[in-house]
Amino acid sequence: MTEIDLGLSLLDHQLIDSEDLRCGKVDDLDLGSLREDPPTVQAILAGTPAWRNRGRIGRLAASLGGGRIVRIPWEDVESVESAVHLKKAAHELGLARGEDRVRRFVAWIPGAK
Amino acid sequence: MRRLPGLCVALLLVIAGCGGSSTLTGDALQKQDEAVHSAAAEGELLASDVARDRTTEPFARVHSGDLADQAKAVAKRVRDADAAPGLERERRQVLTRATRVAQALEELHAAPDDREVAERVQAELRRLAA
Amino acid sequence: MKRIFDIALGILAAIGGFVDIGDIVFNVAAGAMFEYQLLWVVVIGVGAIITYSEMCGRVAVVSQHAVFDAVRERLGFGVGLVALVGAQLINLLTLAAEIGGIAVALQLLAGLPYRVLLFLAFIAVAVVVWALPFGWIERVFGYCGLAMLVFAVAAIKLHPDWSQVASGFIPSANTSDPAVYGYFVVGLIGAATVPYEVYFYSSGAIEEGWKPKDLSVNQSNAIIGYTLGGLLSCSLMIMAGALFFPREITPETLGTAALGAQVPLGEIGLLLALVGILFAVGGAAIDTVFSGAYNMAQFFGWEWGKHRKPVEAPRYTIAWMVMLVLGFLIVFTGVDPIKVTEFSVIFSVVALPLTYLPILLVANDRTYMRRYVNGRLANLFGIGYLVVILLVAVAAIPLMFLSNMGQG
Amino acid sequence: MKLSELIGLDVSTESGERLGHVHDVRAELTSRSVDVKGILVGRIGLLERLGLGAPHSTFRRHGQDLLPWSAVVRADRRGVVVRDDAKPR
Repeated sequence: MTEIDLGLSLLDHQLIDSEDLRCGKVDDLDLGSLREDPPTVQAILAGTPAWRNRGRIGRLAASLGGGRIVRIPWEDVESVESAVHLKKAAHELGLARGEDRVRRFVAWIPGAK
Repeated sequence: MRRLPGLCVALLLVIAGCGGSSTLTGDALQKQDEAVHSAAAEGELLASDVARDRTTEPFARVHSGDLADQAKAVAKRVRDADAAPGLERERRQVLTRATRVAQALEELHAAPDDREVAERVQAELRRLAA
Repeated sequence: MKRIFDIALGILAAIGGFVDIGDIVFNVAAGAMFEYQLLWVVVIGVGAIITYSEMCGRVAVVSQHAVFDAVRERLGFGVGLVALVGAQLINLLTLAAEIGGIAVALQLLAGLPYRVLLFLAFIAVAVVVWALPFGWIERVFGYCGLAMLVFAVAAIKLHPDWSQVASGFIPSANTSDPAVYGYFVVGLIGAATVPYEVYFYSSGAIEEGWKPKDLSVNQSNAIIGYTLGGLLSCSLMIMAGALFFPREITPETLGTAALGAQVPLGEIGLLLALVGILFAVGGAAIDTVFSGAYNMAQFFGWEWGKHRKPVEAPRYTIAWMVMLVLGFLIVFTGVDPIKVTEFSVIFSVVALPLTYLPILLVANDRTYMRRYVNGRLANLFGIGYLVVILLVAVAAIPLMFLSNMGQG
Repeated sequence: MKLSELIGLDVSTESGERLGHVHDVRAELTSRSVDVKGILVGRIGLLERLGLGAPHSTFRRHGQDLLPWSAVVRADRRGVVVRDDAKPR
């Protein structure tokens, strides 16, 4: 049991999946309804459109990028250290799409595998 | 607020200085002359090493070519510009010197392993750098 | 015994890896223009790079935060993105300059046409980055870059007035042209502290899997290596001060630097100088390629690292390839690599505070750093250098205009 | 609500006194959940965002105040309103 500041210690931190691969950043957090007592973190949001609320530059960046927001329910979080470690693999959570799209192009270069 | 016009003038001068105005002031001419001197002095060092067989053929050729280009660039800048009043004679002197330095270096560039040519070029450049 | 041997090898690689095209250009030009007067600036620059490399390495190893992890967490998404864009533009300019430098060095060695050699340099960097293992790249280029030590020998053989040299380490400014003097102060600090070195050092520590217990050995390697690398920078300036300053020669190409080794040492001096420049600049090109990809991956959270197979870190792989192609295209337009170098160095000083600040902040956060948190000494130097860099950053662009890029 | 929306909102008391902005959200991390405990309110926005007020930073400073979540009367996009008696100091 630890006290943390969400903006400082969770937001913008690295996501690492169950296979120890980096798979995105904590782009935002869903706090659910603030009427709950206490409100709790419902999910981690990752993906380009989640930058929309991150200031003017974030909005601009989000409008330039495509993609979707991936919602990672807090139940799937294994631990919070410097990075946020997840209980499942990136592709199960839908976090592997960006890498997958590019992987095809890299794979045909000799020596890539 | 009184300073504003002065600042504007200063700013304009700076911009004009950067933009390479086509009229050469005494200062600008001095700068070009220093650049010619630099190419000549460096060429002399190089030619002296060629004359004593202390360098390689590719280096002598490529580097003398680069130095000749430097001198030619000065010659072009000085040729294309007008001198400020009273500086026409100085302008011609710089132009002549730049052209001669470029010629000497071109000679070395064309025969980068000829020790006799190098000796001659070295003497010429020493004279021109003085 | 093996341990001592390893340490020695690490130090050698660090010396060879310290100098890049920016150091060569600014140190030689400064010596030619101000003799030994600016040697003190090299000391300040080397101190800055040592302070922040040490801090970045420690932060990376203990907290697993590479530079751009820290940048995004501490500066937030918006400011962080601005820092990223700035860093990438500078990396790109630096890379372009280094690729140009490889081609120039090859041209002076072999005499083939410049553009052919540019293309060759591009292919060579791509193959090395793709095929050679991480540790190898560092070592091969570091050791071969040691041929640059010929400039130390050249400096001694030119018999400089050593009392004059010594007095150059005391700050002074006897100059009729303070703007040019100031421009060179900025440039020498910028050349010693080019940001890619810090990005590369921090990510490299994670790549090589350092553990906190390895920290002291690796750090002292870097500190000793950088100090000796700084001496190499000094010898470039002393060489130019002894040879070019009295003859009023203003260096405009890399060939002039090589000539500085040839005049006192003959053909062997020339060849060592060119080989040294080739590998120093080549190693820097490779480090810059990696740094660009590290920064992108760390900001956006992609998998990264040379220790991963390319298919395991595909976006990172594409990122370095795109960097390399863009860098190549910039020099292939025919711009003078020396001019590109000057721009990249001056602008890098402007962007540096946004790299140093987040690192300083994470290094002071006990949550991540535990007992490896910054001590008083690290903070004294860290904050001191942040202030110095801020001042230099503010002065950089105005000085560039006032001094007409050092031309006076 | 998202964290990014909550951070930066105006904070005022029920009687309308402005206290500053939400700089960060203090929470309790357990093995199962993350429960919001309070909000950090202050005026020195940028420095706080840089983490100078982090709980374990050497540079810790007291430019911000922790208001317990129990003092929050209302929190929505228009801002956060806290009870008058929650006003710090």
